[in-house]
Amino acid sequence: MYSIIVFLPLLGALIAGFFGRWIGARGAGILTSAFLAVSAVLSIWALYSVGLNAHEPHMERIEVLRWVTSGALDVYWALRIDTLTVVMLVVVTFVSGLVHIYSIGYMSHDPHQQRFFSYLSLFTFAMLMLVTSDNFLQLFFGWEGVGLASYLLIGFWYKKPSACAAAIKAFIVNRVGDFGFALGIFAIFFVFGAIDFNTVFGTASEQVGQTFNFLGYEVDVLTTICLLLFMGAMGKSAQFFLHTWLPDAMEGPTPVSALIHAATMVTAGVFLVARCSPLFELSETALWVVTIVGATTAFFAATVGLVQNDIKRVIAYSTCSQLGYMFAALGLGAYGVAIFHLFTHAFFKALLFLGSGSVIHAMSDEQDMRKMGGLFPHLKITWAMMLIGTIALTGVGIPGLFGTAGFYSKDAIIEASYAAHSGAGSFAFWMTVLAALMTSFYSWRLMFMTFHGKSRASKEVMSHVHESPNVMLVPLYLLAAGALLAGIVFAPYFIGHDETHFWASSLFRSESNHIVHDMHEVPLWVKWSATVMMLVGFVLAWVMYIRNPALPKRLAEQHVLLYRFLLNKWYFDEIYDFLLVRPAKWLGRFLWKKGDGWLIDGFGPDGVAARVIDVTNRVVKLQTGYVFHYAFVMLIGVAALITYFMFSGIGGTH
Amino acid sequence: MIIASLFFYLFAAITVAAAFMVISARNPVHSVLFLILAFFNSAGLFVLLGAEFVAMILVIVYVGAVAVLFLFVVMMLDIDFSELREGMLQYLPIGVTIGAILLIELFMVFGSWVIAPETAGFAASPTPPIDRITNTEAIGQLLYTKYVYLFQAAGMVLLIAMIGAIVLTLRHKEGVKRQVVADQVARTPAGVQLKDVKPGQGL
Amino acid sequence: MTDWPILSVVTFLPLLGTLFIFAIRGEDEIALRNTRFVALWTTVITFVLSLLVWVNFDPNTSDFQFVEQGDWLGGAINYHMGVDGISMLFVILTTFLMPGCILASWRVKSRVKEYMIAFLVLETLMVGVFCALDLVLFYLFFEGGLIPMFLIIGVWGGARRVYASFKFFLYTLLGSVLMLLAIMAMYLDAGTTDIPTLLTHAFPAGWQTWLFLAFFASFAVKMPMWPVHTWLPDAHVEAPTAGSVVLAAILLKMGGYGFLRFSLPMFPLATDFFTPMIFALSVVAIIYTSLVALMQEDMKKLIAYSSVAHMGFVTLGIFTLTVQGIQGGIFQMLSHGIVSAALFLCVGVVYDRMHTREIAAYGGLVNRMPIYAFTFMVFTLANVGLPGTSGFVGEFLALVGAFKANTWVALVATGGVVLSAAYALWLYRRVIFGELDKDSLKSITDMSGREIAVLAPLIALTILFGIYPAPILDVTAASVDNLIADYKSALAAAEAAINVASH
Amino acid sequence: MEVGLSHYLTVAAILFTIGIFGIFLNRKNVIIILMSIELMLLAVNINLVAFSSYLGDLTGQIFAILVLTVAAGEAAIGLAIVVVYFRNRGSIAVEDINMMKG
Amino acid sequence: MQSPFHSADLTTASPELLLAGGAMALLMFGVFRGKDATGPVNVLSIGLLIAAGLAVLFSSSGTVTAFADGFVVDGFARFMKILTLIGSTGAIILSLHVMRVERMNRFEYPILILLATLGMLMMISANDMISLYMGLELQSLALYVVAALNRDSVRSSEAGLKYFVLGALSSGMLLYGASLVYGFTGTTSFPQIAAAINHGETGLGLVFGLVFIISGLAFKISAVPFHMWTPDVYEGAPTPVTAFFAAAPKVAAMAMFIRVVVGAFPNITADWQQIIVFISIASMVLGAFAAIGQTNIKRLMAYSSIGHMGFALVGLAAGTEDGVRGVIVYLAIYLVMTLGTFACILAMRGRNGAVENISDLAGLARNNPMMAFLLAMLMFSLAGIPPLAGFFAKFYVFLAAIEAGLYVLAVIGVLASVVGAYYYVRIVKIMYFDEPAEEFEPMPVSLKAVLAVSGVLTIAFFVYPGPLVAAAGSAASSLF
Repeated sequence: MYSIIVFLPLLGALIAGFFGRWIGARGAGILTSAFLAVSAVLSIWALYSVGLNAHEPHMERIEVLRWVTSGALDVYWALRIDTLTVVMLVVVTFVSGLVHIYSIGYMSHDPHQQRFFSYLSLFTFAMLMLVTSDNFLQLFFGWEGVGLASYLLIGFWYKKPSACAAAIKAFIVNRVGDFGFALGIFAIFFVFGAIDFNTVFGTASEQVGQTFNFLGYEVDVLTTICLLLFMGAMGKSAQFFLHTWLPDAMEGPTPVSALIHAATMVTAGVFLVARCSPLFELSETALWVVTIVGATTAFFAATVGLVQNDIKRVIAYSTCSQLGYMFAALGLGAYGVAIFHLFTHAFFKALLFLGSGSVIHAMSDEQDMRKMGGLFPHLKITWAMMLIGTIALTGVGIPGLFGTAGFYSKDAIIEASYAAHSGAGSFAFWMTVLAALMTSFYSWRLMFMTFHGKSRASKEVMSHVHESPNVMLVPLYLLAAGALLAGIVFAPYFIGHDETHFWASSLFRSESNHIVHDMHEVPLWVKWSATVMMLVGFVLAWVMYIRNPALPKRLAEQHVLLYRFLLNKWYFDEIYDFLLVRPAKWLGRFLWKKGDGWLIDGFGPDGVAARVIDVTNRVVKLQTGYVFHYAFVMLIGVAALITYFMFSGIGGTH
Repeated sequence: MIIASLFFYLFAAITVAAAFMVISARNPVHSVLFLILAFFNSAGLFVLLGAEFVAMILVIVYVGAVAVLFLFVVMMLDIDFSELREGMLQYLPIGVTIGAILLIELFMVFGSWVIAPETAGFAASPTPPIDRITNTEAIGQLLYTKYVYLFQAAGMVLLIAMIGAIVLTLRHKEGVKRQVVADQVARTPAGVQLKDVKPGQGL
Repeated sequence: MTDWPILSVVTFLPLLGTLFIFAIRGEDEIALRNTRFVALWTTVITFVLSLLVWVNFDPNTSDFQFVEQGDWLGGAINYHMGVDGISMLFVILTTFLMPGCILASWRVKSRVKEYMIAFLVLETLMVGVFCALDLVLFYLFFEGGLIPMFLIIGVWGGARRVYASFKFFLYTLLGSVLMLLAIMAMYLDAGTTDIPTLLTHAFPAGWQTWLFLAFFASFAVKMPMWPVHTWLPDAHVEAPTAGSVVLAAILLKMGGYGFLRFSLPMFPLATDFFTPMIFALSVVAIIYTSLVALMQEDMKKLIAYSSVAHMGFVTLGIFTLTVQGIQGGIFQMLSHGIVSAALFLCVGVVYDRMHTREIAAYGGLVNRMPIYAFTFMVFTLANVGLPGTSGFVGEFLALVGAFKANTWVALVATGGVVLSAAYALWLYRRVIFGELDKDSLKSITDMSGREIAVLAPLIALTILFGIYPAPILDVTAASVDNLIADYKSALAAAEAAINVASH
Repeated sequence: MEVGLSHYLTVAAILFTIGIFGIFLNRKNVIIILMSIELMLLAVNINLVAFSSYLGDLTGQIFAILVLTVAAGEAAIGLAIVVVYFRNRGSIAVEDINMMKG
Repeated sequence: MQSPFHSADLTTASPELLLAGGAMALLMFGVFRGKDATGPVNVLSIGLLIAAGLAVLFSSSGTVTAFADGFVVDGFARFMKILTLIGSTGAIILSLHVMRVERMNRFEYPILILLATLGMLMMISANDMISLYMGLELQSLALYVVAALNRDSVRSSEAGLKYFVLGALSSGMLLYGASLVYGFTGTTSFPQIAAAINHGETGLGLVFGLVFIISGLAFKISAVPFHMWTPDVYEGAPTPVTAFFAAAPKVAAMAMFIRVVVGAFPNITADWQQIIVFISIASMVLGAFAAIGQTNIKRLMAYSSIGHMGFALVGLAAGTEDGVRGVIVYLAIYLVMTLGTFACILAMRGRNGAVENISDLAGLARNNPMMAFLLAMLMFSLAGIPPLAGFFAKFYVFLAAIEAGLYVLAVIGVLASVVGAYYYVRIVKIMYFDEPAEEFEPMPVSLKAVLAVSGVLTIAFFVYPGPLVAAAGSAASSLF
């Protein structure tokens, strides 16, 4: 059954890819969506049987094929099924299935739909391989596989140079993360002699306090490994320093953004850390780093999100920020909380993306919010869906009673960070609280700029504005349902009283880790803080974009430096371009022209050849054609030999 | 012994001086004549060494044949000696230096010439006592027995010299009438026709 | 096991093909067609026969198999053929790629007969290199390959073919003559040039350094390792497509093979001594040539530089002297054999149409050539080392080995992976993606059936070995284990000797 | 002073050296070169006869005779070549003999 | 009193006698038949050379001496004589066509070759300084003449003149050296010289003698620095004569070289080894470098032969039996390659007669693929690329050098061979890569035959190299 879940999308991808010409665009869409639907249904059943309704801890391993066998290294293609896996299965297949369906409508005018569906399904397969992997290598396979699919989908509109550039950027920045991930795997094999989860996690505790030589330093084994792995997670989940690819990735079709850059792929980093909780849990340093990075990202991305004008980029930075929340939670040891946020976030963020896709679709592919406004009368359903997404994201709810999905998961993170009572925890707390304020602000700002106020679009565009077809709306409904209800339904299992039973052995917490317990015990003001922030954000947005639309501009003019700083995303792209890209290009050209051309060839083959010719010319000049010179040379030869023997003595046998 | 020594120095000095003149004379005819002088004096040295036969042969072969040949060619190649430029002597210093080095090294060796101690037992053709058999006779006895192979080889060398000289220099000029013995012998009266040639007209 | 001399047959069968081609008279179209088909069938039959070697190969032993022996030069220099786990797959790789090369050359117009003869002779020499179990015989094949390759580059090459062919020829010759001297020295020390015997012969420690260096000179040039790599881009750029394929896929592998067959087992002490140097060179090669590749404007040159970088992983893996490293090295060589061959074939596809290799002359090919775009994508990704393609397994294993040996080396080498993604994808983007706005490209046609037939098996293998590398790893396992065991014991013995001497 | 073997050898050495000098210092006339060669051979002959005499072995004299013979033949060939050359070139100046070089 | 020669001596020397008698008979024949004698004389000369070859093979066995030890026939002599005879035969065959079309077909040419060959055989069999000198002069005089054979050409006569002057100088040196050795040891016979040196001291005079002798010998094999005549003579002499020069005399001179140093001076090996190492290195390096600058193919072959002699000397420098074996193998292969190469050079005839520039070969691969192919193989072989025969030649000499511990020599040697490979490969490049130039006239059958045999031997040598190596081995062993 699990094999079907995983491989059905692959089959769909292959069929749509290779036989797309025969089954047609419509056929490809329907076929892949159907396959995904099957997978999704099976996944939900799996979640039920493994997580919700399991009587005892469930851990299953399904071997598929032998993979790399070399000496002690023995790796199989295998599926590892436990609660963490099935949660991810549900997220992936559910969102993916809906995105597939949505795309049938969204992409209906595109000439390359088969290819699109093939990529989507391929992505889903890779993501499923990632979440079901039984060892680090397969994880890495899925990891790079989703990277590939992301690359392909971002660059789907290959005629757009910006899309191609964004695709490459995404791949390469991810590679930088993977660089660390790969080193982490090497280190794991070096230390543990194996890279399958059972062995590694089973013997991890033996390595506590052990050191090994890394880059000439004696370092703590587990900390090193965790940090290296975390580097991979940072890349994939667009954390601070390695986040730059994510906003650019919005060049891809919007369903892709929903699926990959909001709901699934970018959360792979979170999954990785959660999966490796048996390792991270043993290294305080690593956890500390995770928290700091996560909290910083949450804050940083939110600041940038405040001023973006591209509708998708706003959501993208929001995603980035929310991922920071998840990492913050992971770093605090609240793995279940992080996964819960991942779970809920998948619904509302996908909803937001698909909703914005609906807007873009209606606006004839316009993404700039400054050219929108006043769409509410034309797109009422979309507006409703977006509204649900927004309240879910901002975490509308009343503490202790009920709320949207985001309310449960995000507030849990804020509470957990307070409950941690550590330096990193407080940092995370303040960062996340401030981020919550900003999240609320930019979310509402998006709503207001898009749907309310006066329309700033051209007449031409406005005349075409229309509500999306049902095939696009139905997925929105389903996601909206998830965004509203996922929190209240699943909170008990993920973070509530059934939590231990639910996660069973799939997440590991050391004896001293009581964070999930502690976070329910935080002071009331903490519980309210997020909600207050949410409200403040809403009010600010309302004032600036409904009440007094001229205010933002004035503010921006007053704080031009700050505004520029934020608008240009803290100048990360420029700095990277200056520090890495240009030097690399310069160095490449330098090594090519000077290194290879001047130094190696000049002093190597070409130089030697030139010297040989020089020598030749001299030697040839010796052959003057004059007999007396020839005789002279002979004489010199004899004289030299005789003189040699005269002075060297004779080496004969004595 | 004094006389022998004196003669040695006389012959040696003239030989060396003549040799030097051979290469330094401006006129090649003079060179040839100096060459002859050198040969004569070295023949004298040979006599001093008790090798009369070689001395005689040297005079006969060189003076009688080779030197004459040289003279002949020098004369035949009608060279305007005044046109021959003075030698380019820019290499002279280094040439002389190297030559001198060579010479000095040779002197150093000859000054203390050693002969391998075992030689005595090896002498392949010991010189017979002069009172029993003359030098010429002794050489003859060796040359035609033990060294007959070399003697014959020398003959071959001379044959090649002949062939070579002829091949290189003999020219069959077109239009030169030659005696063809076979044709003459084969001629029959039938084929002969007498023509009355009028004086001054030709054929 | 078979009782007929299968290796000799596989080795020399292509020569038989050349005789047939010699026998074809005339220059008309039919004669040319016949020539092509003779060449194709010869290579196909050779390939099929070579598969028998694989089928009958016993992977559980590290001994040489299919051994043949006969008198040759006298003394202890004999005709001795055989394969073990290390060499066998290279034989298959060679015979596998040759039909593709012939097919890829189908449209060669000038001097077809000579062309095919050159390739068939080259095949014999290449297979011979991997089968030879006598050093002199090995050298014969190793060096002999220069002749046909020189002609292939020079006669059928591009504009700067003369420079490239001479550079190739003299560079590699210079490397190998030193090896020849080393071979002689080994002969004098061991009294034989029989490889299996030499594998167990302990050369004096003082000699090993020099012998190692001499062999290194040859193999490093052949690999090619930085900084003696500069012949490769030139040779690749100028060579005709099939020539580049052979060069990249097989000739380069001779260097790595040589390290495995000779340097490691025969000179363990020197290997131990020189490993840091090789690591340094490999790492420099990976980073340096990747950076250089980034800036290339010529498609083939870019791939050539990337080959150098990939070979850096091979040397790195081999000299880690770990099971993973060596197996990774071997795997990487085989994989690179397939992938780089395919990349050059891909370049050849467009070159045949446009007669330029300049990257700037292309762009937006996907619009008219979807199949081509897909094919190129697969190999680009394999070149990048994406998991699931064969390129990944080798690289991964080599790096795993490297990490064991030296973390710095592993760190820097892994950094190369990032760069490889950069240059490969950028190439792909510039050639395939974008608008098709160049007039010259407007009428370009997608891959023909023949081209698909050449590349399809390569795609299949790239992916097959990516997800199921066992056929390769299993075959090499026994031999590699044995190699490492011998190496370790040789080192231990030497150490013991030193200890004894010092007491 | 007693005249010994070394005196003869010295004379021979001087002659030999003069012969060599004649070959490479002469720029004027090829025939002089041929004569220089004769001088060298003469030096050899003096050596041989002197050794022969001092060793009491006739072989040296036989050798000298053969050298003489060969020298005669050599002179003949040499002069023939000079004549041929002169016919072609109209000169026998040593400096002119350099059509081929490099 | 010495006993006169035995009649058995005549049998021992039967090849030489056959050649001498035959040459004189043909001379008579030619003189009486006049111009139209050339054809028959050519054919008969070839027959005579073959007969002499058979005589070499069957008239004696083991090591035999004759003429009061002045003449020796052993395995080494027989092998080298066969090689020399092959070289001479090949040279005559190569000359057939060209001499006819160049109107130089004089019957004296084959006769002079016969006499030169006679001299070579005598050199090879010489066991005494005097017989060595006589053989040498016999050969040299004939060579001087044939070099100038095209007497209407300035170049040819210049070649003859240069060859003569320098050759005479070199034989003067050789003689001077011989006289010194005679003076030191009191004998001219090689075995006795060896014996005389055996127990005693090595005087400086002896070493000087050795230097002079080796200088004279080195001239004959055109080893640096006694090589200066070679390019000019090769270029100036008529091409068939050049072919002859490059083949047989080199073999014979090398044989003589070997016999002198190994036969007469085995006890001062260390001394002559140093000299040979020096001239060997100098020859290899100069041959490699100077050839690169050439445009005339004959001149190129001259430098090539200088280089090759340097390589052959590497084997001799080892001073061991294996080294000599290496030299022998080298010479055999060199001979075959040279004949084949000159067959191609002689075939370079356009509409306006013979051409000699390397660039005239341009595009030969299109005009005459077979010739181009074989010439290319010969060039690769000369460069020493396996699996061609030239590789094995180098292999054995370097093997010996390494065995003798001459590492530096070996390394310089292989490096020189790489430099040298450049100019050989350049010829291939011109034939294969360049645009076709003027087409050559069709190759005459005689040249085709020589080229075919040479080409096949060169290419297929690796298949069955055993016999030659074994024969060379036994030849070498007869010297030690």
